[in-house]
Amino acid sequence: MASIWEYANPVKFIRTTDRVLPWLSAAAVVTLLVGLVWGFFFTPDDYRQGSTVKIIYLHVPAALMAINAWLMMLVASLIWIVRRHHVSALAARAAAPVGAVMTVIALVTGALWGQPMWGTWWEWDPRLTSFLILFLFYLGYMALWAAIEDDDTAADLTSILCLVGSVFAILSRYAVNFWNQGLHQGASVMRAGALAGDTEERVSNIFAVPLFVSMAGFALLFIALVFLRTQTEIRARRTRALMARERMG
Amino acid sequence: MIALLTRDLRLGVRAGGGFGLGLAFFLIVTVLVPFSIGPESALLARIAPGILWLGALLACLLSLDRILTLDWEDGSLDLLATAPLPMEGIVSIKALAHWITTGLPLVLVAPALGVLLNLPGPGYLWVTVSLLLGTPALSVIGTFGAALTVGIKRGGLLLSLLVLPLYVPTLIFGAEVARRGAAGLEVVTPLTLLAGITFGVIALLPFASAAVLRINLR
Amino acid sequence: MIALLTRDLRLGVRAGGGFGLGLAFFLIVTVLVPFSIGPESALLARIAPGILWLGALLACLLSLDRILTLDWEDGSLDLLATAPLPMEGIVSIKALAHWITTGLPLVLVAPALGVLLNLPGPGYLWVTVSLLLGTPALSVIGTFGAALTVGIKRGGLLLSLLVLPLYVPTLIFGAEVARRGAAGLEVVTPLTLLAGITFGVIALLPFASAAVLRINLR
Amino acid sequence: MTLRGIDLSVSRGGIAVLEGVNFALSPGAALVLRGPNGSGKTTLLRTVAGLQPPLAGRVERDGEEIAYAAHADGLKAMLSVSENLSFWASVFGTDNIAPALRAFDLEPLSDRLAGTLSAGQKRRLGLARLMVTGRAIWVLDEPTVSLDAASVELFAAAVRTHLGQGGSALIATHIDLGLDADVLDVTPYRAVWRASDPDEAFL
Amino acid sequence: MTLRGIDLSVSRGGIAVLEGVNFALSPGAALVLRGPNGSGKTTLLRTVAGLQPPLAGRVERDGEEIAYAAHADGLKAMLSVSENLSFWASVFGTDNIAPALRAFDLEPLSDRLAGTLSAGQKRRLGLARLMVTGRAIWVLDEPTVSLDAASVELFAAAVRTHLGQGGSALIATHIDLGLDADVLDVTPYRAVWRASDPDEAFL
Amino acid sequence: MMPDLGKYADVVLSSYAVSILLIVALVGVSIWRARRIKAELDRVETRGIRRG
Ligand code: HEM
Ligand SMILES: Nc1ncnc2c1ncn2[C@@H]1O[C@H](COP(=O)(O)OP(=O)(O)OP(=O)(O)O)[C@@H](O)[C@H]1O
Ligand SMILES: Nc1ncnc2c1ncn2[C@@H]1O[C@H](COP(=O)(O)OP(=O)(O)OP(=O)(O)O)[C@@H](O)[C@H]1O
Ligand SMILES: [Mg+2]
Ligand SMILES: [Mg+2]
Repeated sequence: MASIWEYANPVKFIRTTDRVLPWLSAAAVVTLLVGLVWGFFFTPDDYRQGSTVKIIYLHVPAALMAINAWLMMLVASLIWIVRRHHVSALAARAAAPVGAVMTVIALVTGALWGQPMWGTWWEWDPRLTSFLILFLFYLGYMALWAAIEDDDTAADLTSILCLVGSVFAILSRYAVNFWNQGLHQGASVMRAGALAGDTEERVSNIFAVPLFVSMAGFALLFIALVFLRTQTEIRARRTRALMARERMG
Repeated sequence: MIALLTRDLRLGVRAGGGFGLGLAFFLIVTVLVPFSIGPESALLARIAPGILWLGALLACLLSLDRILTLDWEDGSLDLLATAPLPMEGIVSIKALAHWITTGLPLVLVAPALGVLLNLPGPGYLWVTVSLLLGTPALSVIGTFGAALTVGIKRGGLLLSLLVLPLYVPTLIFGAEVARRGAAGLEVVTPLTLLAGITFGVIALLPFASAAVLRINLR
Repeated sequence: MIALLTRDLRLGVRAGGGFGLGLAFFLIVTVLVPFSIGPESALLARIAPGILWLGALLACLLSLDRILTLDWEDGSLDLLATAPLPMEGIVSIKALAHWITTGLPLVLVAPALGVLLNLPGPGYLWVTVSLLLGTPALSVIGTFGAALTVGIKRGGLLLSLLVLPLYVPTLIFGAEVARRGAAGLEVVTPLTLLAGITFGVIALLPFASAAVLRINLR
Repeated sequence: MTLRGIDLSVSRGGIAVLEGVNFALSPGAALVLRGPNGSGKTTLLRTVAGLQPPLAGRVERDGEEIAYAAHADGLKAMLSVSENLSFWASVFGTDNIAPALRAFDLEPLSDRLAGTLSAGQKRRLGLARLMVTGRAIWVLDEPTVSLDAASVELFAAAVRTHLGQGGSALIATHIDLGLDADVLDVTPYRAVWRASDPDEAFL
Repeated sequence: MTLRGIDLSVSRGGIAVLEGVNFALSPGAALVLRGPNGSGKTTLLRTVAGLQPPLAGRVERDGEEIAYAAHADGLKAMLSVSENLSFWASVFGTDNIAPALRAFDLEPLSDRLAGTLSAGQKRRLGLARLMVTGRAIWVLDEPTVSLDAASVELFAAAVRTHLGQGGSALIATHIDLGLDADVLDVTPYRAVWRASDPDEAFL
Repeated sequence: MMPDLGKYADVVLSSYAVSILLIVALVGVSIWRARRIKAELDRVETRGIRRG
C-alpha cells in the first residue's frame, strides 16, 4: 500500500499527474462547457432578477473556488512546515494565481450583477468586502513569493504568511460583518428560495442542477490547473538546480 | 534587553532617526485632506475620525521599514542574533521601541489635528482612546511584516502590501470606536473587540516574527 | 542616457524592483478608506475624486526613495557622477523611469478603483485626465526631493515631509479638475493651471535637482 | 569548550559549497581559514556561528560561547564610538569598555559619531566589539580589511592576548596576520557540483 | 593628459584633512598613496575625481578623463554580471565587455546575479568596470580589499596593461601590489588641527 | 438559438465575456509557461548529458 507521501517526490508527482492530466483536463473542459452552456442557453429567467440570474453559474462557483484555493494553500503550507515536502510548497505557490483569478471573477461578476440588482457596481457589503480583502491576501502572498530568490526561504516565509494571514482573514470577516450588515444573499443555494421565488425550500432544481455542474467544472479546472502549474514549478526548480550544478562543475 | 530598548530609542531621537517624522507625516496627510476633498466643514466633520485613524495608520506603516532593515543592512542583526538574547525578545523590544517613537506621539497629537478637521466634541476623547488601544497592535503586526521583508532591498512597498490586509480588523474596530464616539453612540462592543485584538496580537505574533526573522537571517 | 533608462526600467521590473507595488499601495489605500470612513455610498461618492488623487499622490510619494537612494547606497551614483553624462540628464531620466514604472500604472488603474468608491459617471474621464497630466509633475518634484535627501539613511519619511508641501499646488489643481469633472462642472481653468505646473516643473526643476545632487555627493 | 566541525557540509543559495570539513579548535589556539575568493569561507563561518544550519555533519560548540564578526561591522552611524561599544557590552552582559578602546587605539575617537570614521577606523571599532563580548571563541571574517600595518599589529596583539587568556579564534583571511596559528585551506573541500539537500529531490 | 595636484588641501565633514599636497601623474605611470587609517586618502581621491571641491589649491585634469573606483562597487544585486558591465560600458560609450570579463576571470560567472557573488568576486566585477570605461586615468581606493592572492595578481596585470597602453593610475592601498610605482605617503601633509575655511569665520 | 436576455443583456453578456476571457487567459498563460519551462529544462538536461 503506497503512502500518499510518495507523491511528495517530485519525479513521482510529475509521472502520476502526467498520466491523469489529459483525462482531468478533458473532464474539466466538458463539465465546464456543459454547465455554462446549460446555464446560459437552457434555463429560464427568474421572475424578479430577469436574465441576470444566469450570472450565478459563473459567480457562485468562482466564489467558492476562490475560498477553496486559499484553504488548499493553507493545508499545503502546513504540510510544508511540518513535513517539508517540496511538492506541497510548490503546489501552494501554483495555486495562488488560480485562486486570485477566481477571486477576480467573483468580484467582477458580482459587480456586474450588482448594477441591475442593487443599482450600484459596488457596495461595501461584508461578503463583497471580505472578498476584496481575500484578493489583497492573494496579492501579498504572490508578491512575497516573487520577491525572494532562495526557493526554500520563500517557501518558509510564504507558508508562515499564509498561516498568519488565514487567522487575520477570519478576523477581518467578523470585523467586516460587525461594521456593515449588507445586501448580499445569504448562503442559500441549499436553503431558502431567495432566487426562484419565495415558496420553495430550495433553489429550484431548474437553476440548481446546472449550477452544480458548473461548480464541478470549476473545481475540476482548478485541480487540473494546479497540477499543471505545480509541474511547471517543479521543472523550473529543477532547471535552476541543474544550472547551479553546471556552474559549480 | 533594556540596553536594546534604550539604544533603539536613542537612535530614534538622534538626527535622522525618524522620530517626529511619523508625526509630521500624520500632520501633512491631515492637512492635505481638505485640499483634495474640498473645504466644506460639515463634510470634513463627518469624515474626521476616519481620516485621523487612516492618517495614523499610514504614518505607522511608513516607519515600519526602519524597525529591522537598518539593523540588517549594517550587520547588527546578524550580531544580535548571535548575542545572548532570545529572538522573540528582540522582536518584541523592537516593536515596543517603534510604538514609543511612533505610535505614542501619534496618539498624543491626534486631538490637536482633530481641530483642523472640525472633529465633533466627544470625538476627541474616543479618537485618543481608540488610538491608544489600537496603535500597539499596529506596531506588533508591523514588526511581523518587517521581519518578513527584512532581506529585501527597499522592501518598503512590499511591506505595505503585506501588512495592510493584516491591519484591516484593527482599523475597522478602531475607526468604529472613534466614529461612534464622535457621534455620541455606544462604543463598548467595538472597544472590547479592539482590546481583544491588541492583546491577542501582542501575546502571539512575536513568535511568528521571531521564526520568520530566523529564516531570513539564514 | 538610453542605457540608463533601460537599466532603470529593467531593475524596476525585476523581482523586488518595486514595479507594481505603488499600484498595490494605491489599491489598498482606496480599500482602507471605507473601512475608516464608513460604508455609506453617498458619502464615498462625494469624496471619491479627492481620495483617488490623494491615494495616487501617496503611492507616488512612497516610491520616491527608490529613485536615487538605491544607486547612492551601492556607490553607483558616485560612479555615474564621474561618467560622461550631464547630471541634469541623469535626474531627468531617473524621473522619467519613475513615472513609467509608477505614475503611468496609477493612471491606468484609477478608473477601476473609482468603482470601489462609487465615483459618479463623468468622474472617470476627468480623474484619468487629471492624473495623466499631473503625475509627471509628481515624479519630477519627487526626484528633486530624492536628490535633497539622498545622503540620509532611510530618509524616506523626511523625503515625504519635504516633498509634500511641494505637491500641494499640483494636488489642489488636479483634485479640483477631478472634483469638478465628477460633478459635471467646467474644468478648463484648473486643467490649464495643472498643465502649466507640469510643463514648468519639467522644464526647470531638473536643474535644481542636479545642483542639489552635486552638493550631496560632495 | 573545544569547537569542532565534524564532517561539515555547508551550502549557500541552495548549492553545496564545502563538503566534509573537519576541524577542531581548542582553547588557546587559533585556526586560520584560507582559500581563494568564492571558495566558501564566509559560508563556513556563518554556519559555525549558528546563523545558518549545516547541510550535513555538525558543529559541536556551546552556542553561547561564540562571538562573530562579519564582513559588515554592525555600527550605528548616529551613535558615538563609545555608545556603540557600550551597547554591545550591555547586550553581552559586560560593562567595561575601556580596555577595548585602549587595545584598538580608539580613545582619541571615543566621542566621534561612528558614521564619520574612515574605513579603517570603522573596522577597528568593529573589532573592538569582540573584546567587550566576553566570549571565548572568536569567529572572524576577514578582520583586517582596510586596516593599515599598525592596526593589523594592534589586532594581532589583541588576538594573542585573547589566546593567552584561554580564548580561541577562527579567522578567515587572505593576508598574513603574523599569528602563530594552524592553517586550514578549504580548497580541497570544495563541493564538486552536487546540489544541496533541498534541491536533491529535483535532480 | 598629465594629472596634477597643486598645493591641494582637502577637507571632510568641515575639517581640513590634508594640506599642501603636490603630485604629478604622467601617462604610463602609477602613483601609490599610502598613509595610516584616517589619514585622508579617500578624501584626497574623491577630490581628485571631482566629487568634492578642494579646500585650497587645485587639481589639473581633464574631467572627462578619470575613472573612479570607490570603497563601494556600485553593483546592482538584481542584474547579472554581464548586465552590470554592459550598462557601464554603454554609459561610457564603449561596448566590448569581453576583454574585461577575461582579464578578471569573470567569464564563468557572467550569467550570475551580482547579488549572489562572494565578497572577492564582487570586488573583481567592480574592478572590471574600470576596463570598460575606456578612460586613461584610473583613480582607485583600496582596490584589492577582499581579493585573494591570485586576484591581486590579475589586478596588477590589468594595471600594468593599462599603463603600457599609455594610461595612468592613482591608487590608495595598505598592501603591496607588486607594481612598479612611485609612492606618495600622505602622512606628512596631515592638516594640524585647523578648521576648514567655512568654519574659520567662527574661530 | 440565442436566448432573449432582455434589458440585462449587456450585463449578462459582459459577465460571461470577462469570466471566460480571464479563465482562458489563465489557462493560456499556464500552458504557455509550462511549455516554455519544459523546453528549457529539456535543453539544460541534454546539455548536461552531452557534457557528461
Ligand atoms: C463584487 C461583488 C460580489 C462578491 C465578491 C460576491 C461574493 C459571493 C460569494 C463569496 C458567494 C458564495 C457564498 C456562499 O455560497 O456562501 C456568493 C454567492 C452569491 N452571490 Fe455574490 N458576490 C458579489 C455580488 C453579488 C451580487 C451583486 C449579487 C446579486 C444581486 C450576488 C448574488 C449572489 C447569489 C445569488 C449567490 C448565491 C448565494 C447562495 O445561495 O449561496 N452577489 N457571492
Ligand atoms: N545567494 C547566493 N546564491 C548562489 N551562490 C552564492 C550566493 N552567495 C554566494 N554564493 C556563492 O557561494 C560561494 C561561496 O561564497 P562565500 O561568500 O562563502 O565565499 P568566500 O570564501 O567568503 O569568498 P571571499 O574570499 O570572496 O569572501 C561563492 O562561489 C559564491 O559565488
Ligand atoms: N563626516 C565626517 N566628519 C568628520 N570627520 C570625518 C568625516 N568623515 C571622515 N572623517 C575623518 O576624516 C579623516 C580622513 O578620512 P579618510 O576616509 O579620507 O581616511 P583614509 O585615509 O581613507 O582612511 P582609511 O585608510 O581608513 O580608509 C579621518 O580622520 C576621518 O575620521
Ligand atoms: Mg567572504
Ligand atoms: Mg579610505
